[in-house]
Amino acid sequence: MNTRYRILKAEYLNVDTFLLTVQSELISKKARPGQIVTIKCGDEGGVILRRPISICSVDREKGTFDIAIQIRGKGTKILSKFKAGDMIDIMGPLGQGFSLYPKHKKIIAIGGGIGIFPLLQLLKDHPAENKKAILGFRNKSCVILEEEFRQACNELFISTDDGSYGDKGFVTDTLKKVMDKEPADMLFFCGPLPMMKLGVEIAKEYNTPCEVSMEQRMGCGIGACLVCVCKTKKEDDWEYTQVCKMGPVFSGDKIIID
Amino acid sequence: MNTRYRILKAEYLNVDTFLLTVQSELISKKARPGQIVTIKCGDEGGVILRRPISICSVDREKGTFDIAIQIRGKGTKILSKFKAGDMIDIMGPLGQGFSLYPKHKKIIAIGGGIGIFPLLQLLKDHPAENKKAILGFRNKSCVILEEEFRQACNELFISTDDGSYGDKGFVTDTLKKVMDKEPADMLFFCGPLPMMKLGVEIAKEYNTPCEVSMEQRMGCGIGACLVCVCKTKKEDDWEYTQVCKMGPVFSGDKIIID
Amino acid sequence: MRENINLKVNIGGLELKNPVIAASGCFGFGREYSRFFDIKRLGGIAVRGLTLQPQKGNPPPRIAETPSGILNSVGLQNPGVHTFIEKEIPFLRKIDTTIIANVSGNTIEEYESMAEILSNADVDAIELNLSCPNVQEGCLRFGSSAQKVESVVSRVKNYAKKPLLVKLTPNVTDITEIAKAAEEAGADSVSLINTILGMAINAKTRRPILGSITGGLSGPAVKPIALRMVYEVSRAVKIPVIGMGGICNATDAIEFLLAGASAVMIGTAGFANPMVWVETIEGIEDYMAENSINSVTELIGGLIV
Amino acid sequence: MRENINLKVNIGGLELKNPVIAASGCFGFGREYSRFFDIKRLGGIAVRGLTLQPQKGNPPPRIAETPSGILNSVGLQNPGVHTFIEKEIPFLRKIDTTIIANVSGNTIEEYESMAEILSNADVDAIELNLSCPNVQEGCLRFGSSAQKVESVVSRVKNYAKKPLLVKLTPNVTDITEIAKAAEEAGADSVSLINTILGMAINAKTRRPILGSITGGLSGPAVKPIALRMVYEVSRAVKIPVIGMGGICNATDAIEFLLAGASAVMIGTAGFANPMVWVETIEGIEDYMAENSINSVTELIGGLIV
Ligand SMILES: Cc1cc2nc3c(=O)[nH]c(=O)nc-3n(C[C@H](O)[C@H](O)[C@H](O)COP(=O)(O)OP(=O)(O)OC[C@H]3O[C@@H](n4cnc5c(N)ncnc54)[C@H](O)[C@@H]3O)c2cc1C
Ligand SMILES: Cc1cc2nc3c(=O)[nH]c(=O)nc-3n(C[C@H](O)[C@H](O)[C@H](O)COP(=O)(O)OP(=O)(O)OC[C@H]3O[C@@H](n4cnc5c(N)ncnc54)[C@H](O)[C@@H]3O)c2cc1C
Ligand SMILES: Cc1cc2nc3c(=O)[nH]c(=O)nc-3n(C[C@H](O)[C@H](O)[C@H](O)COP(=O)(O)O)c2cc1C
Ligand SMILES: Cc1cc2nc3c(=O)[nH]c(=O)nc-3n(C[C@H](O)[C@H](O)[C@H](O)COP(=O)(O)O)c2cc1C
Ligand code: FES
Ligand code: FES
Repeated sequence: MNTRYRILKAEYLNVDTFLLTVQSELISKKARPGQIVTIKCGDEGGVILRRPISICSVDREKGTFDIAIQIRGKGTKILSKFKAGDMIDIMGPLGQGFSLYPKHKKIIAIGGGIGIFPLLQLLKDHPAENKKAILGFRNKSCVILEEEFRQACNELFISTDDGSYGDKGFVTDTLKKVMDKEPADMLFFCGPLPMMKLGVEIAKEYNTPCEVSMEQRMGCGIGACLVCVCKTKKEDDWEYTQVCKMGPVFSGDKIIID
Repeated sequence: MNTRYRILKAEYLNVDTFLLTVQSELISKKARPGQIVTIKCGDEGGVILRRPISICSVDREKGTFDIAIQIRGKGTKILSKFKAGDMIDIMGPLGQGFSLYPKHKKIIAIGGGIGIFPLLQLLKDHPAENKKAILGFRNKSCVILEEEFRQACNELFISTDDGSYGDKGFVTDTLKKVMDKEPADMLFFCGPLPMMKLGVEIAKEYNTPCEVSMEQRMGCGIGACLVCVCKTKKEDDWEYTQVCKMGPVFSGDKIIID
Repeated sequence: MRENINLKVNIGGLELKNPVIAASGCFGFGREYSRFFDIKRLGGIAVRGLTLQPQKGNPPPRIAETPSGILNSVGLQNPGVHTFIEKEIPFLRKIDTTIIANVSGNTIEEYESMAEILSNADVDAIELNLSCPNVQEGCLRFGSSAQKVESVVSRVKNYAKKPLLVKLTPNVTDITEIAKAAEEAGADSVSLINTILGMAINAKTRRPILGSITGGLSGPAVKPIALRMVYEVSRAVKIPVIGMGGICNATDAIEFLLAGASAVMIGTAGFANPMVWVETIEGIEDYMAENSINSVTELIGGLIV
Repeated sequence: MRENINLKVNIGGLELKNPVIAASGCFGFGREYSRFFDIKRLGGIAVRGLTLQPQKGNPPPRIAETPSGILNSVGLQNPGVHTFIEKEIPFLRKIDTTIIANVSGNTIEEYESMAEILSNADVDAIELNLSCPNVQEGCLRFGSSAQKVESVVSRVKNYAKKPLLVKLTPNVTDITEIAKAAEEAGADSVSLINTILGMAINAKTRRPILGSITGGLSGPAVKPIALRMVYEVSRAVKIPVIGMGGICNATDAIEFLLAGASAVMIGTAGFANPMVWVETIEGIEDYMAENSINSVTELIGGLIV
């Protein structure tokens, strides 16, 4: 099994987030929006776990895909040093992506921070007629991929926590306003847990189905080790389910965020 | 305390040995032949010990020094990836170098493998009138720095284990022949332990003083932790002495190689 | 596979085609990794830790990365031994490799039941996990005193009609005592080490990283400890020893064989490199070829001291 | 040093100007590192392990590198307690920091003698090493049973007229029992962890890397284990705990404080970075400033669970 691919482009989107374009026929062809890859950080041995990263967009013709990574800790720091031309060790595509049902005509993708990344290809691929995106960032300097999102949807709303760009406030506030004006028939959430928890509640309020993309620390990344679990409903009980294999995308009906 | 220096040049001497030219006023001015530096291999954390490496030559005017490193294991592999322009973390100069006494008029420096490196600056700096070098290598493709050594001494003998270049056989054989022809009044050895053990015996036979440069796995590199010891004589007993601080160069009279 | 190179080992009556086994808990029931490589290459598979009843496991996060290691606190999430037999054995049995059922109990009776149930099921061996640090009750407590090990093993032995491996915890003062107790009680082999109890803290949030505060350390960080324990135990008992803890490649595996292990298990390293098991088998072959060794058994305990 | 930030800690009667101490065996008697930084910045120095008589130590190699760690087998090479007093104290006393004499004995009587001798010498505290794994006889054996710890400590206590630290070995089934025994016997504080017994093998030569086959593991690899033990012990005893094991920077040190340590020791990390002690002190100050913490004592045991 080959997991080594060439990086074609490496560029910073802002001070701590960079984008890698990677050549892979296989991954670009097979990847569905919302699926992830896991990336090895180095060979020196100190950092042993792969990092889970969402597939941000794919170019199926060129056989390439993009991932956007924010530097958080040791592993992403090492990844930030990769340059165009380097080989990188990537496994994927893994997990379950978003549902792209033709019956959904009006969708809204709601993302916060690094949660915006998987939404880009979702918007590109989704067959709906009316696609809106609501993206939240900490402040103006964190706003990235705006143009790409604008092109991928019919209407783009941006908000920042401090109001330095777009609306001031949370994406969930914007969501309510947008839904009040023109209800969607499917919502997609990806971002911090409190945002997604609120999102699922709002979806319920508006009686609209939704999907959320969960985050969890991972080991194997393929479903074997059971370290990456989240709570999901199971008949009248609940169980722990692997985010890497059965997710990261879960139906709002199924997930338990507590 | 600053330990970060810039690499000015990085080049391979042969397939597994490379030379780094490093800018450091301090180290190049203070370094005495036979002294060492210790080099940090990386920041990922898997490889935590510094690697002891001999100072191979110094340019006191330009404020630079050279080290030659053979790739052996993890650490030297990491070091081999450094390029000109990179910063490298080096502590030194450390330890005791060779004795450069004006009373010694005829010297021979005998080195094998990576043991040849500290002998280059020794030959350059030693005040003797007649300086010979006997260098041993595995085979022809291992022969490196020949021109530099030739320039630093009056006469250079090279031998290879398989006879593919220079004489066939061990440097100690060559040494005996050279001593028989024209005895030296000081011998300097650096190389594999069996070679140095034999060297010390030969020096004794010829009633000639000698110094040897010892190798040992190191921790702190400055004398504090006592992990890098070798046996030395102490009155009518012996003791373990730090190679990093009291060596790596020891008098043939003092060292016990068993 | 090279000709003239014999990788077969016998672990207390259990024949393995090669000495490389997937460690329990890291390989699920084999399904997932079978997408990545031909898992019949393996000497054996120790399946995810089983309990008599299904278990939900511990709250997440269940993993933390530490220098050259990981902490996990899965807490034995599993569908229970019955569902395993019904749903997983049929898949596993299609694969030509040795199946080792890893079991944990809260009481000696539970261990006995599982041994009996599995003796009548289609598995090749039973590995008693007396050592999982991730559950409050039960197995860590059994594994940390020679006396308790002796009593669990000897009672289980009455029901186990398959080779019985006893997995030892490293969280003890003297692991050789525990190993000797297992041997005396009738264990066919011992496997070691399970994970070492550890903890990780996030200094920013001032909270433990793991949902259950502490977890079990595995991966390269523990290798020197595991190697020492395998060395000690293999000199203290006559039954075969299966070594594990931080093995990442053939060189590591060979070190364990030299220290006295008759086979090795690999877990954590598979997370970074799903090909690690196959590469290890091939690397051992290469080493044997280079050193003119015909049978891997020649390496076992071959350390020159 | 920043204003308004109080780094002082009290370790069972021993006042330290800050909680960062150089760990025993890694810092010699201070002379070497004093060339690299102003060692009076340190909260304290635990000197190289002393014995009653001079000791030659173990045969080399005495160090092996392991993933994120090292094994050492120095074997207590030291000039003996008398030479220490005569030759090293005069140098150390010129430095304005706390001096902790680390001592190991082969018999209880030796521990008693050294405690008496050092109580009359110019050191600030005595650290009983009951836990060094690198000598055949003696201290590991004392440290691995609660009963023996109790008896050594209570007898030494009769002679020790300075704060008495008891250093614990991690090579035990339950470190809290040992810590409680030390507390009951009169220890003023406990320090942990000493190194974990391990081993390294060279697969090529088929020989152990260390001259004495096994050695003690330290460095980042052991941090999760050390952190867990500090957490457990600090909840089990009332006397202060000094934490160590793999600390490489201020974040690591803060994790130990949060887990319950009142001070920390740093050893191995100094090999890679001789500025580690100073950088850790400064980093703790920065963290306190960022989090509006005035006294470092507010961090001790501050883990939110
Ligand atoms: C399904 C999924 C999709 C993701 N997609 C993206 C993406 O497209 N772009 C992006 O920048 N980030 C993404 N992340 C988050 C990313 O995985 C973490 O930021 C990253 O693992 C942090 O690694 P580190 O080495 O920088 O941090 P460290 O703190 O050094 O990591 C230590 C360990 O914790 C894990 N960890 C730390 N934070 C997280 C986290 N938030 N989620 C999961 N594991 C974590 C690491 O993987 C590693 O195992 C995603 C996470 C998940 C679970
Ligand atoms: C005084 C002295 C001077 C040296 N000068 C040079 C030189 O100029 N050029 C050069 O190429 N090499 C030199 N060496 C040898 C060099 O230090 C080792 O080859 C190097 O440390 C191997 O590191 P590694 O990571 O490649 O090997 P690994 O096997 O991965 O190293 C593991 C550990 O063992 C230690 N180690 C392994 N081999 C040796 C060895 N032969 N000596 C000491 N420690 C060792 C490493 O430092 C490390 O701590 C010198 C050694 C000493 C002691
Ligand atoms: C995520 C995870 C789950 C584990 N679950 C079990 C288990 O259920 N039963 C068991 O005996 N050991 C279990 N272990 C321990 C491993 O089988 C093995 O003993 C240990 O991880 C050391 O080997 P390694 O370093 O190769 O992973 C688990 C380890 C990990 C990392
Ligand atoms: C080379 C070396 C020598 C040591 N010598 C002693 C000693 O003499 N006495 C002692 O109590 N601990 C000794 N230790 C243990 C350390 O003091 C410390 O407990 C251990 O290394 C863990 O901390 P660290 O990871 O920061 O090094 C030694 C450790 C090393 C690495
Ligand atoms: S990471 Fe192993 S099951 Fe998800
Ligand atoms: S390496 Fe520490 S004394 Fe030499």
